[in-house]
Amino acid sequence: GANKVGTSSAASSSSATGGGTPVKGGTLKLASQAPAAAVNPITVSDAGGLCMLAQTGEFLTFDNNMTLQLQPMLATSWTHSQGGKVWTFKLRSGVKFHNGQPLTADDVVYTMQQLADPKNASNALSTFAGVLSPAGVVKVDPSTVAFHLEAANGNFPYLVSSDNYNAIIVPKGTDFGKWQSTFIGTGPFKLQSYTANQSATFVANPSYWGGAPHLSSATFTFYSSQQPQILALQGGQVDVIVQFVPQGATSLLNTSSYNIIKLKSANHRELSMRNDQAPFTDARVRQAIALSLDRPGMVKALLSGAGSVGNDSPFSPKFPSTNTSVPQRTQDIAKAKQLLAAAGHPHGFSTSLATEQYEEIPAMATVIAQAAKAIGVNISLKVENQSAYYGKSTFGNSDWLDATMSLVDYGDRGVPNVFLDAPLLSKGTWNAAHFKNPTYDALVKQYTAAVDLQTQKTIAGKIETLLLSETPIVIPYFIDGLTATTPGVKGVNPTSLSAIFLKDAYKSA
Amino acid sequence: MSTAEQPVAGAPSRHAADALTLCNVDVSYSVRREDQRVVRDVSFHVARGESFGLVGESGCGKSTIALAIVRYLARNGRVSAGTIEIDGRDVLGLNQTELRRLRAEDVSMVYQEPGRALNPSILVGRQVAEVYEVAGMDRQLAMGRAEEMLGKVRISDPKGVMGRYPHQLSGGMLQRVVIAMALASEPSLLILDEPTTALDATVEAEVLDLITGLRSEFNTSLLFISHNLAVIAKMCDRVGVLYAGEMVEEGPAADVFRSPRHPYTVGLLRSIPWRDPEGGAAHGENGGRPPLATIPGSLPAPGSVIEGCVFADRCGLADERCRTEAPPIYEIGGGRGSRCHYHERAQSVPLVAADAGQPEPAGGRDDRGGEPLLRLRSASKTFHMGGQTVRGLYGVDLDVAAGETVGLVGESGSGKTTLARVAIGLTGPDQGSEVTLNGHPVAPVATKRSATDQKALQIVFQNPDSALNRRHSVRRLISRSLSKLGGYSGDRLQARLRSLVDSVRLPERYLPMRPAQLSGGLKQRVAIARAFAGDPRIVICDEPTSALDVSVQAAILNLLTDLQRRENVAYLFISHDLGVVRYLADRIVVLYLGRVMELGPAGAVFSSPHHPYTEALLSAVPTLDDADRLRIRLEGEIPSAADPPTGCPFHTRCPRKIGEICETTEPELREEEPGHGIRCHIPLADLRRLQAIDTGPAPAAATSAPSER
Amino acid sequence: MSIGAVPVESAAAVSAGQADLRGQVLRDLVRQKSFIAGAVILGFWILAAIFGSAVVKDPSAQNLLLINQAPSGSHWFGTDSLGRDMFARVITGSRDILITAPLATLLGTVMGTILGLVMGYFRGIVDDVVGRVVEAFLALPLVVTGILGIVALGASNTTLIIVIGIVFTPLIARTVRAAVLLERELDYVSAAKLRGEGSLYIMFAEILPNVLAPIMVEFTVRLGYAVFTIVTLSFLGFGIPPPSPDWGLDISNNFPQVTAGYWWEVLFDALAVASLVIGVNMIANSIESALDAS
Amino acid sequence: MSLFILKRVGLGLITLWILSLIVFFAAQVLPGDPARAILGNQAAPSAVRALSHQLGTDRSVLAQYGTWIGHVVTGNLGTSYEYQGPIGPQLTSALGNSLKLAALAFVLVVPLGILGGVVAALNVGKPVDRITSVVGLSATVIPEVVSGIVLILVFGIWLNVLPIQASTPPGSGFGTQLYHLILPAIPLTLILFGYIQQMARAGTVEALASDYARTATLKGLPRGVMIRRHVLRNSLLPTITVIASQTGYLIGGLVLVETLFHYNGIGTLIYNAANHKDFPMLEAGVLVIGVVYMVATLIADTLFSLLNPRIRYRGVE
Ligand SMILES: Nc1ncnc2c1ncn2[C@@H]1O[C@H](COP(=O)(O)OP(=O)(O)OP(=O)(O)O)[C@@H](O)[C@H]1O
Ligand SMILES: Nc1ncnc2c1ncn2[C@@H]1O[C@H](COP(=O)(O)OP(=O)(O)OP(=O)(O)O)[C@@H](O)[C@H]1O
Ligand SMILES: [Mg+2]
Ligand SMILES: [Mg+2]
Repeated sequence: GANKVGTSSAASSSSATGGGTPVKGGTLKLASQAPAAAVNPITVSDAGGLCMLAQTGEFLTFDNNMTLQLQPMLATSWTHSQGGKVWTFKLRSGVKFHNGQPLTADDVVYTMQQLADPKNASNALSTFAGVLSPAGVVKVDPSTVAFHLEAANGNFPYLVSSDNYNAIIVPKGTDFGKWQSTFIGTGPFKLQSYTANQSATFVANPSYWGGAPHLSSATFTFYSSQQPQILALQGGQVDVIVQFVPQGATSLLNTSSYNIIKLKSANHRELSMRNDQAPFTDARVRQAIALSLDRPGMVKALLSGAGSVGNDSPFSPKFPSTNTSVPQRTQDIAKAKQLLAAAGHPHGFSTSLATEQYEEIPAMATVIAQAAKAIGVNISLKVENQSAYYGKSTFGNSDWLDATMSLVDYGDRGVPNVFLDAPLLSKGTWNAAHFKNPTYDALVKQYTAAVDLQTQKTIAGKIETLLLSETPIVIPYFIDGLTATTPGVKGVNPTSLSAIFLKDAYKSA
Repeated sequence: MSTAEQPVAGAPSRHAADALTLCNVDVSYSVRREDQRVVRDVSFHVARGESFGLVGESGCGKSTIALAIVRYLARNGRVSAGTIEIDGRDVLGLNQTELRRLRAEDVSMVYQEPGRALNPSILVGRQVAEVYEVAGMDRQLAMGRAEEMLGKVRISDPKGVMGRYPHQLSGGMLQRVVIAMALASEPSLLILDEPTTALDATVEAEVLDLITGLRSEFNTSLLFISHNLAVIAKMCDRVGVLYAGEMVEEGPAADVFRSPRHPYTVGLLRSIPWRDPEGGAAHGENGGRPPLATIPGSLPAPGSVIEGCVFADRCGLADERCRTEAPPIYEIGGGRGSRCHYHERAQSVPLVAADAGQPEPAGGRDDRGGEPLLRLRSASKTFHMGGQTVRGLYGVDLDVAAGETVGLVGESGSGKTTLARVAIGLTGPDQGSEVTLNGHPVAPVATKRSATDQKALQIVFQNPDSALNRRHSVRRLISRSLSKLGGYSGDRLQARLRSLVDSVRLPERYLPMRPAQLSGGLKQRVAIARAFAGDPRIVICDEPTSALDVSVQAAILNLLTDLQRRENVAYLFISHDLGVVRYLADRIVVLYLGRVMELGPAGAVFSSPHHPYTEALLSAVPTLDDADRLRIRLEGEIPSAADPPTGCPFHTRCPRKIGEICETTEPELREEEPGHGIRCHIPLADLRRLQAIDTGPAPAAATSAPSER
Repeated sequence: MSIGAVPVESAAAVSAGQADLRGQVLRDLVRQKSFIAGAVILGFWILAAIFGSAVVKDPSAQNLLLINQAPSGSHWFGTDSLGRDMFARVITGSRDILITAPLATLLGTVMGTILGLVMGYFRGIVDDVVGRVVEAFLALPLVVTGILGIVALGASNTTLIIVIGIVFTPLIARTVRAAVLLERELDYVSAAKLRGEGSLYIMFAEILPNVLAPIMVEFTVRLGYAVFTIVTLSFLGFGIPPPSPDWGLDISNNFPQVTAGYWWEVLFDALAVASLVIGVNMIANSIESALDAS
Repeated sequence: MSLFILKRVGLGLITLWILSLIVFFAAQVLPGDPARAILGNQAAPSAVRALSHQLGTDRSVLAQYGTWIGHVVTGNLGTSYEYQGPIGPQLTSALGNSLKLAALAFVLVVPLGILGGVVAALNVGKPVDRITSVVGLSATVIPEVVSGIVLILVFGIWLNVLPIQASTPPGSGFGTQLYHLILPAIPLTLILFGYIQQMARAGTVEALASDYARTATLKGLPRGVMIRRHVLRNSLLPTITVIASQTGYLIGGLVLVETLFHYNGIGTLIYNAANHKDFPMLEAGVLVIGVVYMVATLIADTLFSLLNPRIRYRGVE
């Protein structure tokens, strides 16, 4: 379904996606978050790094966030069998890597096996764990690859799409540690230069399978924070900010001098309450907390409006499977107080909330604390540096997972699977809420295996309802993915994950 | 002197011929927004070609007057009344340009620390030449003239000196440079503010000779400021005695010093320990020393308002009139004036020496002459400094017996302090040095010595400001020593404290005060009390009075002799002032470059035959009544201890050098008479003969002016 | 006929009387305009910290409907991105800093003094070794100390005190050492050795009282820098955790809003910081010159 | 002289070594590990383990330090854990940026500070003196955050005449870079101004009160000549030391200005390295600052003794 949720205004949407005659040549200057580490396809986990991967690398499928469609990329078509346990991808022919070598099934098998190998420090493991093991990647013929999954997965094509940003296809035998010196992929642009922490320049790949791009080159300047990117855009030093967050970007959001591409995203914050610790053992207490929040107010104040309210489940408006018929939870102080009283806390109680120093989260924490105060709950805050907060990210070694209340960030994903699993399954590795509910676990299993959208939607509705009544976690809002360009820039195709695809981009005169 | 007929009383008449005239000058400093008058109603004049001396104790306003004359008072100071004229020009009325011209042409000034008077980062030559450049000469020419001028101040290598920085020159050399600079403009008036106070006696003598010589050559009038009466007597035609900012007596120098007419002048003269250089021992061999006269009390605080005579509080003659009616300057003929109602009786002012008290019989504790209490054998100390080795002390043997006073003399840097610190264990000596106390060897470092040894040997330091912890009260300072050294505590400590402060004549009311609230003399008394807290057997006194004024010095010396008599303590008394040593010491040790040059009973050392170095030291000391004594002058600088001369260390400056041998072989310390040793190649008989003649070839630079013109 | 039976000089300072030196310093101090000005500023912030919350609105009260409001009659200094009253936040924002800054300075001063005394008094190998370490700490950038301390100990006022104490220690040690090097050459130290005093006594009872003046000056000067440092660390995200109103933290949080034109969200905090450091600094200078004068 | 320098260099090396130890052991208390920093906070434990092994961060701390110091003595700063590449280029570029900023600040502040100090000294006690001193001292204690923000507001936003970010696009010319560095340099200038001004003032006051200044005046030299030739020469010597000792501070303290004005300097580099527990990078950054600090002090001392005849021949500090 191509239901288009994407853009903030018709004007920006049309100008961004095209219309008008493309101008040939020219250099597009983009501001991007600096890659936080080496650009190694296997280990990249940050916005800057994944944006780099997407410049020269391509995926089997492309999750077009502008249109919310899953499109073919290196795979031209895909089919499933055994109820979603086996997925078979047909590869595009005539695709050449930047070193001239043609793309074959061997390359895909090599890439995917490396990504799925637990022996490697692969970031894709967070997606592939329990889904795909190296042995499951099988070459069918030189242009066909089959994936034998460990469990049925209806969303698998998304897992090898641009959503799984590590999954760019590289030539067989590539040493991932050294990839950063060549950036060899199959994409419309080739590496000209990459200087860590400074800049990267890519030039058009004339022998691109989809035809050469309009631009002759694209230069990314790296920034360590958002503010200078905004200044650079305002100062005319760059044409595009690949991605920015609303916090601190009021000056961009409040003017019409720039095109702002707003993409619905699953990027959200989760407030977990220890379901196994008093007073949050009682669902009414958890509901009371959730009811105390003024969600539209939060979206306005914390996100400058660039987001949508959440309904305490990870089903973001972005996902096609989201069941929008489930009623939205709204602020209700009276009801919250009533619930508290019923749960034996007529005068409220005191507790503490641990969270991280990241984007708007500290401010969000104070908003939550302030809201809780209105229902008599006194929350003391502990705001920590990220590495201190996450600790070892395992139970007993992490404030995030161990605190009575914790507030954490979840980046965007192509499908809700990870959000449904890790933080909420009884055995979930990030189950900061310590939520254990067999019904929920079963529903998630069904959802994951469902291959058709309608089934997915039905099950999603059940999950959403269950989460609303249990309220193990609170998800007050989803944050839009934001990209800013000067008015002359057309055809850029950003993703809510902070990648940007420039194949169709050009600068009009 | 031709100036004798100048009127002095009241406002001096203006004489066109006068180089300087001060008329009823008041100077005040504003301190914490209050005006403190530190110079009051001072009038005097300096005639052309005349040398006028200004003498007085520390703080009496000498420098203030000098600076007022050149209009260089501190920011908070101002001439609040009176007029000052140089060459008939009113200094106070000049505008900036005129003032600059006056300074450039008519008046120059030399002050105490030559090292600080020169810019440390500019070559000496440039600084001298600058004087000529100010006069409009071009640089080339100025440099030439500067070199010439340096020659005139008898710098042997003017060219070399021109190319040096001040820190590369010795104090004596620097003062010559400063004098050269001062005289380069051929000023009509030269102000010298304690020009030799910072110099060694030997160097001082030379510089004074030089000034005398140049003065006649340049026909400059001198205003010579000093606290040293003898120096003034030697240098000046007329003298003014300042007390608390007032000129109390004025007149021809010889007359004033011979028959002073103000009780203050009388008191000052009486407190000088040694006035007769050749007059043999000032005291009997075994008898007590006659106590020195002192002036009781101390200077009024600066700025205090005094109704009557400023000196009344301290004057033995003062009566009601003195306390209520300020005396005018009484003209007393012979060009003299005195600000004393009773100037005729001035010399009858009673002698105050109560410190000495009634001479107590020495008692049975007198065990002089026995086994030496303190014994140093081949004591050496080598300092290592920035890759250089400095021989501070070299093979010194020294004994101090119970109850005796051993005087240690020598020029600056000769190792006196080092010797003291080695003996007491503050400086660890070189390997092979031996320190024996009471017959047993002691550890080289004080902190490792036994409590008894620590008690037995104590020290009075030169500078009480440094020696007394300024944050501790007098009570704490003394009682801590009493408990640590004397082992006292509780009531016994309190009792002993009272008797101790009483014995150093320190009134108990000072006990709660901090050192900063005490005068120099009182501070030194506290230091002495502290040294005596543990009933020491030997007390080392390292120049204990050199920072004090003569009148205070006298009181301290009296106290020390008194204590010695009562406690039978031995002193190792260090001083560069031969007068003081002469007054106190039974035996004398003369140090030069860390070596003992001569050693023996005081009488023997002070009279010939003695070492040529001792001879030079003695003759360098100016005294009040030796105007025509022939002097031995030392040539050149004291060699650096880091690079001592070969052979006899003294040969580079020795006026009696006999030849090769002096340069190659270091002489032994020959014991020529029992207990009297001399380190010299010249046989004793020859020395005796040479020094008896006393008119021998005037060695080195004589007192006459240099011939060059 | 002897007058002046006790021939002793009277106390030198007659006009100053027996007046205590400390009294003089104090009098000099209050006579200085800059001291008065500094004291007024500091006093204001102390009062604001203690009583401010009783006078102004609740500094933590949010109003998500009234965010980023420019200064107006109801919100003199405007509101921040959560609709909190900036005036209330500025007035009460000195609370933590006024506790942490003096304590941190005190910690640094005590440690620095001990270290400086030991280095200066023993010299030689002790001085060399400790001196190298001190030098190394001096070369250590503030960020590093800050991040190491705060990340290791967790963000809290105690951590801030410890971190700043550590940063100040070598600086103060250096000053104290220099003063001690001068003092130890004075003869009263020799005199103490000669009566068998131990090193501890000499350092703390003899030398320490004499180097108190520079230590005191150093303390007041450092106090200003403690404020400086706390604000800096807060800005870098190592400061006091929210939600307590704190100037540095507010500046840090609201700084990104500046380009959007919400200047009031940082300007007043910045000016408050400036006034406090200047006030403390004026006091420090007055103390220094009063001590110099005596 | 050369012995003196040699000795100082030796001592400096020891200090640097101690510095490296401090950083190393202090860094051990940092939570998290490099692998997690690379893979993200929510990375799979197995991936973290694998990467740790690959990076060598799973070895004992002493082994890590050993490897690192082994490299350093051979002149190799090592490999960044985070960027898995050589540290050299990043360090050089960051240091270069910082030095540019510091240099501009110095160029602005040194003449201003000296002028301010000398003018104040020549008017001791007068309003000019009091005002410059109060201004200077206040400027010194105002945190860069505060002055920076005010500058940004006034010049960057209200007047909109100066850029408020220091970074320029790659390949910008000297003029552009300079233009962008003006605003960031001012807070640094303000902070240093007080130091230098006070030092120059104190030195000049002292020199003016000196006996040699009196000698010069009494020679009849015009005041201007006296001040130029006799006073300034001596009074500005101690100022040189202050200036140099502040270089160390400048380089180390830049992080704030860098953050405020978004500049990729050494401060930011260290900050990031510490945040990512990139120990070789952190060490390199800190050491490079240590080296700058020490070189600056050494230059100052050497200059001081070269200009000061009194100690030129002694060679002790
Ligand atoms: N700048 C000043 N401010 C206040 N008082 C001063 C100042 N200079 C000198 N005095 C005081 O004026 C008095 C006279 O000082 P002056 O230096 O003239 O004495 P002096 O006779 O030269 O002493 P000395 O022999 O110690 O050099 C002293 O009491 C001194 O303390
Ligand atoms: N701590 C030291 N380090 C290096 N050299 C020293 C030290 N103390 C003394 N000296 C040198 O030792 C020599 C003797 O010095 P000492 O202080 O004993 O002389 P002094 O006779 O007491 O002189 P003064 O009359 O000036 O007090 C001098 O050359 C001096 O420079
Ligand atoms: Mg004087
Ligand atoms: Mg001495």
